[in-house]
Amino acid sequence: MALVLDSETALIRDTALDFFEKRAPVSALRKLRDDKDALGFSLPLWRQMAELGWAGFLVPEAYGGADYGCLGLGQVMEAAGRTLAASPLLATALIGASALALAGSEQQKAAHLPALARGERLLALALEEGAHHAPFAIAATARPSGGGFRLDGEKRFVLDGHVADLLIVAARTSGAPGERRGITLFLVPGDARGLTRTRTLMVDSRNAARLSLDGVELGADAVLGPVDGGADALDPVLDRARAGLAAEMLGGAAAAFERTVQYLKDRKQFGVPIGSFQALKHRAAAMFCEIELARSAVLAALSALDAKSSDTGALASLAKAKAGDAFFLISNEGVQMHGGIGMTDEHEIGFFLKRARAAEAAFGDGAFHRDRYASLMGY
Amino acid sequence: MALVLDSETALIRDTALDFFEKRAPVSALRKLRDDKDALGFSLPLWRQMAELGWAGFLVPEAYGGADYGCLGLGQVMEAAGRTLAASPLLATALIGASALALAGSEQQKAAHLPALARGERLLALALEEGAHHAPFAIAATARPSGGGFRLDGEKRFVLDGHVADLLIVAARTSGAPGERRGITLFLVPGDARGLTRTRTLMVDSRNAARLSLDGVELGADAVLGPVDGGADALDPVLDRARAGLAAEMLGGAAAAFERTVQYLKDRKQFGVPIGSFQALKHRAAAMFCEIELARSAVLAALSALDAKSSDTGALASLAKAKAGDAFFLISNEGVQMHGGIGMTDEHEIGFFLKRARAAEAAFGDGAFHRDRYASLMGY
Amino acid sequence: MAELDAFRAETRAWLEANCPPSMRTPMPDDEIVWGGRRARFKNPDSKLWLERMAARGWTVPTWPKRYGGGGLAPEEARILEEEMRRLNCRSPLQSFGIWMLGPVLLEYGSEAQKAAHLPAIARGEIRWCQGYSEPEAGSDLAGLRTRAVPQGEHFLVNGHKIWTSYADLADWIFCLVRTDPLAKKHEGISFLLIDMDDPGIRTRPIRLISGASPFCETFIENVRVPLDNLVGGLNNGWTIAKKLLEHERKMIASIGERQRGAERSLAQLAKTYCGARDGKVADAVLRDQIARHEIDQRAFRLTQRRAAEEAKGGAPGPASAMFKYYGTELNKRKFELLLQCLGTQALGWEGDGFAAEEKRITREWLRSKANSIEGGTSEIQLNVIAKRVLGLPD
Amino acid sequence: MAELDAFRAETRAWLEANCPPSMRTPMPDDEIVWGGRRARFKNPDSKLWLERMAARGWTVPTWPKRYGGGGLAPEEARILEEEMRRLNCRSPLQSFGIWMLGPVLLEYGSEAQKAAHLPAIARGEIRWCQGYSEPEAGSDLAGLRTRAVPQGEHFLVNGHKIWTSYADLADWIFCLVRTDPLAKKHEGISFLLIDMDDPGIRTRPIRLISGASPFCETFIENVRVPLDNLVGGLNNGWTIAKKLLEHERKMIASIGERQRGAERSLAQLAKTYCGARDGKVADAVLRDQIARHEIDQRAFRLTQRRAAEEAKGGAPGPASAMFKYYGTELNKRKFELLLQCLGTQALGWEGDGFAAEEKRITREWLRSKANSIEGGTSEIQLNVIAKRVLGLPD
Repeated sequence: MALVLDSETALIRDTALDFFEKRAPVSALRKLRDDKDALGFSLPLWRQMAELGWAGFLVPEAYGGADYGCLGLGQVMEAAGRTLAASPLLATALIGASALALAGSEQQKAAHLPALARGERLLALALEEGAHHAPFAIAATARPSGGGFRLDGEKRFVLDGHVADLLIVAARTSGAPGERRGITLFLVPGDARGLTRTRTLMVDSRNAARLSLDGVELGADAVLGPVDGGADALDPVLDRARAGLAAEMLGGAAAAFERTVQYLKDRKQFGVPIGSFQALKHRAAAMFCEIELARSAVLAALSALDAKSSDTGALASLAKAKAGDAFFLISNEGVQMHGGIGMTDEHEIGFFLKRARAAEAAFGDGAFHRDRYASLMGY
Repeated sequence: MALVLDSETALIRDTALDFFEKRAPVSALRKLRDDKDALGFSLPLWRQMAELGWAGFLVPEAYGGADYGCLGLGQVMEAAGRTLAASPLLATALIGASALALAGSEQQKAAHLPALARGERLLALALEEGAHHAPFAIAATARPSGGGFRLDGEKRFVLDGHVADLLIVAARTSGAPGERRGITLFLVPGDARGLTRTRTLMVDSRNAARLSLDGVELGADAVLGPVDGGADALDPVLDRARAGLAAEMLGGAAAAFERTVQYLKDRKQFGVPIGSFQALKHRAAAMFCEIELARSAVLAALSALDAKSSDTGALASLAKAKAGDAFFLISNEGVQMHGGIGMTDEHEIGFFLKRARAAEAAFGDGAFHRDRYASLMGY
Repeated sequence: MAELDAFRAETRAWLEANCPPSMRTPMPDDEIVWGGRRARFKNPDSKLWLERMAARGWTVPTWPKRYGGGGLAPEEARILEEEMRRLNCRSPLQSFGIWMLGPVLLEYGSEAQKAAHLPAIARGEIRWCQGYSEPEAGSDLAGLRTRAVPQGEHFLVNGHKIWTSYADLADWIFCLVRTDPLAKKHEGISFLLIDMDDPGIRTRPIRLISGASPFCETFIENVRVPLDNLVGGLNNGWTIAKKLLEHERKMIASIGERQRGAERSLAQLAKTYCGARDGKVADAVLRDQIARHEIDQRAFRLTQRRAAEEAKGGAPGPASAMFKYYGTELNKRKFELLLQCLGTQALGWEGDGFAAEEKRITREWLRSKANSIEGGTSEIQLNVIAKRVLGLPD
Repeated sequence: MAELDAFRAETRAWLEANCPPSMRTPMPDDEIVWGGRRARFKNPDSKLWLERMAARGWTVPTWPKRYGGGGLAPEEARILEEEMRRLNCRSPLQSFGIWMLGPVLLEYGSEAQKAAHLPAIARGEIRWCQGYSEPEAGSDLAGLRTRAVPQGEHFLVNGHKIWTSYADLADWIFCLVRTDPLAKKHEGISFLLIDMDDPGIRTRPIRLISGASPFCETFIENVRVPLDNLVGGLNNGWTIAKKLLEHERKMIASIGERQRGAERSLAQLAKTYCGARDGKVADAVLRDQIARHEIDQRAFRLTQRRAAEEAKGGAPGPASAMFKYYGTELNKRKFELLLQCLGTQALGWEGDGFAAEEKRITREWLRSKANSIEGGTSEIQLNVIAKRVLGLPD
């Protein structure tokens, strides 16, 4: 398990850092928000990212991808997190590609992965139905219909759901909500009949949508992975999502921290930089420690995913929990230490505070992952 | 509900502050410890306290007490807490007197309360059987035998149990451990046949004992309160114990805080008093807030007990939880801020750290009282 | 005692006779009466209620009658408050004039200043705002740079104030200005009253991370202010400023206390959004956190009550720093817990998909982050406690 | 690579042939070998094992052979470590001479000093202790007052050291002393080696809140120390002191890591003392706190590993302050959780009624409170991070 980047991955990181700093700074997210951009991200920018290979980082070479792995994609996501860049990295490059690559049939892979890797197909995972991440609390139904299935139900918090060309929908083919067994994944075209998509405007100015499935008819070939075994198919996909999102959150925390430390050096009150006040120094030092711990946890989780290590699940939960703690602490302390100016919409530090909360809620918050970690550790 | 002391109670407080400061400073506890004193407290001092009326503060006037109430006794206990004074205040004056006065028959009251108020009879409540406060987890049994009962079982953490003249023992006359119903209280003489008492040496240098009841035969008149209804009888007694102990803990926290603030002013490093360092200042200011909140909670609980207010239970839990939080924080910060010298047995600040933990465990720790508070508030 | 009982009976009778029924219902934010030249009354009863109360001097019950007050003793004022609460009477008038400027003028103002300004505040005719902070003078308030230069019968004032709440709706501003740039920074400050009906004054609303806000920036450019508008003497403004800050702290400390009729408790929301079992919040960890918060909040309220009982209505002292600090931190914690309960339903900004209650919580969560900054940061409050309460050295 | 493989094979074979079986079992505290003139070996195999390892220079594998070391390259030393772990070999010798003084002498000592002291350390013949802190110089270490006055061929030393671990068992002490009382405080300090076999040196053990301890006070009265015992030049002691402090921090940082075979985990103890349900800790709140702690601890260990990988075995830098700070705070938290689990069973001091494991936990809980004080307080570590890592201004 590598905790230090090899030179090739370090190069990817440097490229990504430069890319997002120049082409997608925080002001770009503000502009998308203020323009009420219909997509919620820049499609041309996504094409550029695809050209750099990032869209296909988890796509096997046979399907036109770079197959570079999670550690590499994690570096890109961390860099994106530093500028709060909105893009399909999470929903498409990480989750969508993983679901297809890990659970898809030959035919499904051939049909979608090459376009995905070219940045020409957007995906979204429609999983959640309640206010909290609960991968087995699926009430949406998929009933046999003709030779295929008929889907009914409601989905919330579907990242990129309003623009995805292809949705991966978790629905119940048997069992009751809360049961692990009986969930099946389906590939649903974005323009399927009976599917209504409503974009929700989120506090972090990112994308999410509500889906309403009202008798959506699908063929048997729409099933992704085993019937009734969708939860097993989702497990590794969700762990990738958690680790990747943790990397993004680490980037956000690190950037917010650097901005705050810089402000402590620049801002003068009582004739001295406020960073000379010991109480603030000690709090800054404590934040530094949290960043360092979160970074180790994220690197360990990403490496474990690539190594297919047996404790991938625990490490993914570790990473999401620690990155969440760090981002929460630092985004809050960041606003407090910036004082009044940090409370203004004009300043950028508040964007980090908002993103921290939204990212925390996605794919399990700290409480969810502590519970999961304890279970995986046998207590 | 009084949150400010009336002049009479303020006088009691002042008398008690002076008494404990002069006659039972922390060095007295150290001496009891180092001498391996068999009692664990000074009996002559207890007689003096009785002469001041404190032993009988919760004893009705008809039985020779002062019937002054919980707010008054709380002031004495807070003062005792400031010097970590070991005495039968909690086991006898608060718990023993309350149990007899609230649940005792005329005969039982007449037999014991006058001697108790004179400081000539020591009591102890034998309740706990496990490592955590659990008033209904009673496995000790009381089976009918002759015209009375035969008691078998084990009791732990019996405060003053090794020297008490009279023990109040909770045993099960019906039901199963964990059930509220089926517990009965018994008055057991300290020299009863079949009763073995073993003193345990505790980290806070206070008293506690283990009891072994091996076929202890009692008459029917040994029952205190209703058969099977011991839990109901104990409820108000335990709430008094919690509020009174909270007052003691508040005293300990306040004294540890004052010592620490004084040390911050006196101790010089880097050519200045360490109390001029902002990080320590902020932590001291935060501790001040916790003391103030704990004080309000304790006063509210003691007043509610005297007023027989309907939310006495919630306020007792509030007081115990807040006093526990404050004492924990301050005793730990106290040692840390005293630095190396605070770690030595020679210095007194460590005695507060030890007492804080022992008091926390008695009659429910913070987790217990948060759970209880939530239940009482309906969530 | 008998006199007070009589006062209570009389007060109750008057309120029952004079408080319009619609003024006995919970007050929506947009019906709060702030007064001022441009005051509008969404509900006509609000105007009636204001006029009736002002006529008795009960918009400012303890102020002297000659300045438009009620002339009540503290015990009488408490009885009035209790009786109003009993009937659910709305507050007839809120303003920074009542809370902040009034007490200062009563203590430091000249007879002419009192006569000129206090009755107008009591009747809600003039709305005041506060010009303290500046972009470079936040926690270091005394570092302010707005200059007031005496020129004949006037000061010429130039400067840039920030965080002036409702400056865009106010008629006058009470300001800290620098009148002696050479003196030590606390000694060259004066307290000045400025009529904002002057083309040299311009305000710009500030958008917060929570959205629109009452805060403004206020630009003062070559505004001439009569020398008579100086309160408390030249270069004596810092004494007044400190007093006012204590009043402000006390105000902000109870920021989490505003209870709206419709608001559901943390525990109720937790049951709704995270499930209940046997009548308890199903998630034991969340339940423990809620209990911890509610215990702290209750102990905090008890402490506010105890402080009031101890002070018997006296002015707030350095301990007000504790209330400002603890109260605002508690409020922030409450909203973090609310967000944890609501999960993704607390992540909406506007539009469909989120209930009004959910969106309100999201906005207030963000707004709560300013609590520990405005009116003196938590860090400043801790400094005050350490120095003035605990006596720790500089 | 092939060379390293050969080294590994050879090492493994030698260890298997030479490490006595009783030296392959977990080491009880009272069998730890510290060496010294008065060393006693409870287990005779310990002596044999020390002699065999010392003969190969493997008590100090990376030191040069001419000073009694093994002359190994870092990769070889790591292999030796791995192979010893594989066989569960005990450490043959522990000492402050190896961990602290040795590296300093190698960097700053004269040839004569190296020859005189390093081999004796390597063979465990001389046991060293560290004389840094003084009653008035704790966090402000440079405020030390122990004086060393040159008189002919000697320094005359007078002073009072505190927190000298195992001073009562040591043969020599390495000391910080003030040699120029007029210089700025960091510039008048020297690093001196003192033979404790002198009637002017007296030690007194310090009893801690946790009971007996290895710490002592050391009184130095009119002790004559040869000028040759000065290391690193006159008034140059602070440079050495800072280096040593970084080594010490690193040592203390992993204080919670010592895993004894018999120790049960937090979760196991929680299940025992608070109950289990469906294989989980029954108390969900406690379980969450344990998970929070274990997550932090694992992330901390990963960070230690990452730092080691990044530094490739280089000397510890200012980031060692983070490990000292976080590691010791974690350890304190662990014991608080343990106490919470054990309830009243963690409140015993001695005698009956409490299991040995319970009493050990109680004592270690109290002992853990010193972790964030010894070797530089948590506050000092945070200062170091703020200044030297983050570059925040003084």
